Amino acid sequence: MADGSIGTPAIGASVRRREDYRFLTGQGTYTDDINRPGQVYAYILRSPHANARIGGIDTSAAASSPGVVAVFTGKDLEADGIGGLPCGWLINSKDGSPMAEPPHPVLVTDRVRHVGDHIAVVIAETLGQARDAAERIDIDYAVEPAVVDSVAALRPGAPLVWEQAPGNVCYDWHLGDSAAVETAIGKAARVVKLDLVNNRLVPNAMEPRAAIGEFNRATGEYTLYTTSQNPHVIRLLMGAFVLHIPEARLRVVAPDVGGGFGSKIYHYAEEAIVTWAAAKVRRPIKWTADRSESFMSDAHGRDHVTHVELALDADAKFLALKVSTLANMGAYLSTFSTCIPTYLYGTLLAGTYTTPAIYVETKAVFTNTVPVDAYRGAGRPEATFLLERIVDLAADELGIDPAELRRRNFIARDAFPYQTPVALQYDSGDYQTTLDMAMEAAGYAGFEARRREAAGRGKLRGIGIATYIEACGIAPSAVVGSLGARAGLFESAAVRVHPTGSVSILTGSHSHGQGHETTFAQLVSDHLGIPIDSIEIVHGDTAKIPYGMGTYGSRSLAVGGSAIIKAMDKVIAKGRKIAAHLLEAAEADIEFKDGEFTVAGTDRSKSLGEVALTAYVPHNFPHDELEPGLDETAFYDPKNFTFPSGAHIAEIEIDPDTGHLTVLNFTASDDFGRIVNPMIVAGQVHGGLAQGIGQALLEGCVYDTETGQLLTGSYNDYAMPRAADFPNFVLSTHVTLCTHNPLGVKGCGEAGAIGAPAAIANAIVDALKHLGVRHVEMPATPERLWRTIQEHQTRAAAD
Amino acid sequence: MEMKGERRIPAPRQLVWERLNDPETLKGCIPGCESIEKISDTEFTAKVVARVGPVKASFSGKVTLSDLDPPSGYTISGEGTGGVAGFAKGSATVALEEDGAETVLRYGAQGQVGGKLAQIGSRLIDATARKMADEFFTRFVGAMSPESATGS
Amino acid sequence: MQKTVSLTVNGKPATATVEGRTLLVQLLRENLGLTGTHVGCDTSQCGACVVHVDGEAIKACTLLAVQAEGRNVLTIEGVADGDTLHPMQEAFRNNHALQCGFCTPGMVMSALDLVKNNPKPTEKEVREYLEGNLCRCTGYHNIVLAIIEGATVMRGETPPVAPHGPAHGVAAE
Amino acid sequence: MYEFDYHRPTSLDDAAGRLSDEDAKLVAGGMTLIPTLKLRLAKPTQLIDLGALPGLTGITEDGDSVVIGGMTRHADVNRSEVVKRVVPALAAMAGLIGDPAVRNRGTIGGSIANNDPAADYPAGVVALNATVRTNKREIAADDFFTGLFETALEPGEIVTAVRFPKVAMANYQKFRNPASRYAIVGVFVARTSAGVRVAVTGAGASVFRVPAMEAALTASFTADAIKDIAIPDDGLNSDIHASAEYRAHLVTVMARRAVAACG
Repeated sequence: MADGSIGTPAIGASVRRREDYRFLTGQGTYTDDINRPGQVYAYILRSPHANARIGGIDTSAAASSPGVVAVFTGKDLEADGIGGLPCGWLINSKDGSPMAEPPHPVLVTDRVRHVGDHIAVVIAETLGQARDAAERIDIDYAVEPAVVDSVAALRPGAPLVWEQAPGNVCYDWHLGDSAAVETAIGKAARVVKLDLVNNRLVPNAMEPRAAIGEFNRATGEYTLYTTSQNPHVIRLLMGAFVLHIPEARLRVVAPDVGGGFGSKIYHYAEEAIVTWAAAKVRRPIKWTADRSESFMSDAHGRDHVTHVELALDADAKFLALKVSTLANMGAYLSTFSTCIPTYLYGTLLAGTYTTPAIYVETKAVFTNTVPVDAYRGAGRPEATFLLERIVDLAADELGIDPAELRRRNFIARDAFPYQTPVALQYDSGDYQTTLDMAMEAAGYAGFEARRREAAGRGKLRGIGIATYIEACGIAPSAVVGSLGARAGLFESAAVRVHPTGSVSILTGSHSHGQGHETTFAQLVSDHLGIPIDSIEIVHGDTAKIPYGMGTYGSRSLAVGGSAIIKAMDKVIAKGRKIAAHLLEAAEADIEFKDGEFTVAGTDRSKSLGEVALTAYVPHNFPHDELEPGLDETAFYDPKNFTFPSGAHIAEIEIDPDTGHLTVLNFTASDDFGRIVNPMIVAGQVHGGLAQGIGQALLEGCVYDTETGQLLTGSYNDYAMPRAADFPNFVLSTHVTLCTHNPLGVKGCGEAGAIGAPAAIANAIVDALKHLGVRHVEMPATPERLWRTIQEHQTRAAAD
Repeated sequence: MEMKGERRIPAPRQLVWERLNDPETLKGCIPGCESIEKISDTEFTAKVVARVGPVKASFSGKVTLSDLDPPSGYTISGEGTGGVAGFAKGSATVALEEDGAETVLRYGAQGQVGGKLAQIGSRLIDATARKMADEFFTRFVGAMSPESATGS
Repeated sequence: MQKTVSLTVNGKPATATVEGRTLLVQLLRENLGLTGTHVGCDTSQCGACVVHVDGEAIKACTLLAVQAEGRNVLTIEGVADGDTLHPMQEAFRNNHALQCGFCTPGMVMSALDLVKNNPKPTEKEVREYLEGNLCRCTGYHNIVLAIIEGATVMRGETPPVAPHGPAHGVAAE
Repeated sequence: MYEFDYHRPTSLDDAAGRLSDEDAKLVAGGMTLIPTLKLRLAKPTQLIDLGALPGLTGITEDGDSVVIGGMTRHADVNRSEVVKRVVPALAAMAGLIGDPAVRNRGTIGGSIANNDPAADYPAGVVALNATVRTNKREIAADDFFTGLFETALEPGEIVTAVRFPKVAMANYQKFRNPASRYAIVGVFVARTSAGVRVAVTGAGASVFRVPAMEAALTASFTADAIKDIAIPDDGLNSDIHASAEYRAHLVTVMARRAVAACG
């Protein structure tokens, strides 16, 4: 191709994506695009009630409906000894007792616990027939009162979601030094307090979830095609814990996946249903969610209610932070749900600041709602939101510029490694510089003039800063294991050098929009000195990849990329041996650079291709010392998390007549460590910002508090961000290298969603603070803003 | 949601009360009611077809009369399931007050829906419930007009 | 009730036997195997299924297959000229206007519809025109840039260098 | 979707005749009906597609008015040079309905026959004092919209056209539902030879006029003339996006802005 790919600077270049051609021409292969011979269709019958006892399920009419192949209920699964869906993280309460861990059946038998709970599956020749038949299933429900919010669930007499969880409490966890925090608060010059809510969100990847189960009687092998961010994890969880199928007989394929944002990490009931049932009916079974099903069956995100207190001394230095949070778990414990409001949240509460004493307690609560789990940022947006809100509120109360208050409390750039009081050790960072960059780009100094100009037009203008830190590169197994993770979180890679020197990379990191086929190829091109065109990136298939933990928590490059580097180093090491043999030199004298193995100080060299060919055509190989082949596998387990950080600044304008808000400008200055493909990094930031701003202004999952009905169950009511809701984003990056991975990378996938909500919320309060407004909950809808303005104007008039 | 309303009926309270307990009258007043069967003096099964714009859902369920205080009022409740559309329930507390030869009917009604109707159509729940309650009592007043009161 | 529908898809005649309730998007995906047109919602809002019928953008999930009888349908599979991407597709690639790719076919089809009606759209006009197309990955920023660049090339003008610098491209697969 | 019989009649009489089956449904643009069918919230026996009926599309100037065929799409009204000249506010309003792909299918007849409480067209039809033509008669705008999703249309009656008189000044202001894009409140203000009309959609069960504002604007056609006229929130729509109180407030704000935009 004319624009040429050979010789381009591989790392740090905005290489256009290799995957785009297929997506742009309609040739991507998403799960629902796959059709297997003899395929039948599954429809899942779901509960319309939030809490009801099931007296009986009569499937006879459905079973005899036209086209129906089979109808299964929870009893059929029970009869086969099928277990429930596992939770991946054990949390212990303050008193040392383990969390309440109620069962999570694939199909319920005696009770439904949220609208959308799975009751039965109908399998038919066509989807239409399966739906028709499902309407003929007769269920005897005894409807009982439901509880949907965490505060109400803790009230005495609240409906009990699980007998195993008295008071609806899953766990009551804490972290930090309570005594030190209380002492600091006692002697503080000022203590700033705030109650806030982190709104429940529905992830809404544009591709609804889908799954195809297949069973081959001849080989005894199962195959599951699924919309997953981590096919190996699904194979492990579903094979070992649910269906009891040995890994060797279970292949899980996650082909092109249309976005995940966390929601496609978990093992879902539908995957188990189609895999198990495929063996029952001896036909491949396809299930594809409607969007309305996605709303009531994909794990939701956030849903925290928090009280926070920040203690400051007379110089406005932070002395202590105290946080108390209720985290809504929903009706069941999803795969990662329990660690999100604890270890991915409490540990982040130092933020970018030197706060010496921190105490956080989190009570996880069961309710009659869809399970809540990781959604883009997963715990870190919640931590950042409360921290950056309380810092802004403190600045307002103390009459200090919010940027100045942050500057006074930042961890200095020469203070690394920095041990926080909440378990983490930050390896590197430079918070003041990213803030300075953002302030410069946002025209922070000139803001007051713009505020006055807007006021002249009757508009309320505000500017808001949020700085953030996140823990990415999930996760160092040793660290998370000591914290209760039931699995390690390394990554694997295999580098297969083919006989003529082209390379296949088999990676356990799954790409569902992140552009691994391009970024990973850049790494390989750079490291092995070969053209990108001769590099193939293979992912998403347990039959091909050695192992994988998948893509989430901004871990692909930091962990998956590092595994590739490690495997390439093994290839190079072996290549040096082969080259030494070919060049009749000592191995120690062989250098590898730009794709050539060279005898040091000479012009004698062999290319990677020549070495590879020898490896595969080993006519005169010293077999005692060297095996044929050039194919190496490595597993990389990080020593620590990585700590991306940055500063985001939002400038907004509110129309006081309607409460309508316009985002005028959004600036993000981020430190992601080394950047491999700036174009892809910018894209990740854009997407994260849109989701963060969406949370702040538009998105909120609403349940009817009386009936437990999901009221935002479609795009009619769940406000998805649209193009016209945003300005062009202004981005910049500053690099401090990660000190413990070979690439120096930190991760960029979640940053936008972490910084943006607080930046927007701070801008809103800045626009309204002259009215006495201290806080506005998210989403800051027009009516909420209008009401806030009305109430404060009325109050001000009365004073 | 809660709705309140008031109607003046040109008929004596005793007659109004009797009609409020008469299945045939109720059938004529419940919007979309196709059939009503008496199980006891206070319980009926009913089939109701609800049409709201393009939506048409057939509900089967029961109507219950409770808190009977003849001839001053009662609570009328209905709940039904509409298959794939979900379910609906509603109730109205009705109070009758004599005013000369006429009767003043006051009601406080509430309604709930669940399932797909709630998930997809939450913006319309309120207006629809209001319309149904309004229609019920308007039809009831119509059924009590002098000609129909004596003629049925 | 089965009906036979005859239409033109991407310039070629096509015939399929469908039920009255079959949607155009189902005919395209299931009968014709054209899986580039996606279904992202069931309330006709996300725009992943946008195709052109007789030259105009419509949502293929909200048109019955039988209503497409005799019509001329263009899907994402018919946009490129053989192996050569259409300038709008090329602009999407050059500007990194797609990540997971799921909304992309609908975005491209809507973009082409916009340019047909408004050959020189402003940023604001592009953002407003995308009212019926949801993307969860890109934050729309690069999609907007891509559509402006695509429109520029389609007008026969030279676009400014993309913000990501000159294309360090790779050969089309 | 449930299965149904699909018909595409080529004469109005044939189409109307099929409506003797009370479970038959007309489909114009289908932008409301087809999503409803997909969700299985209706089960018509027959779908009668109006798409092949002759004479139902098109925009013609007729003396001092413009006549828009019932099957004319929002996109065509939005782009029509005739509408832009005779009733420019109507062309602008059509450009605010749904999204571009919806405007390429949705029709004026379908929209007003459906009478969604938050649809845009009913406000335009009422404020502009239009006349609805059917296969049987002409119906004045004020008589056409009768309640929540209800109109004066009788069984077997099909909207064939809507006639809009030329208007001196008019403007439509829409406050969108951020999710669905329907009007939370939409106010269409028109100053016609027959007087000032203010029609509100989105706020109530069906489009309604605001006589107090009309009177004030007749006396003085300025935004200030109505700034203190508040409409009662009793009976207005209330949902998770906007309370009745907020909607009532928005009616005044949008009306004021519409008047101001009339210039």
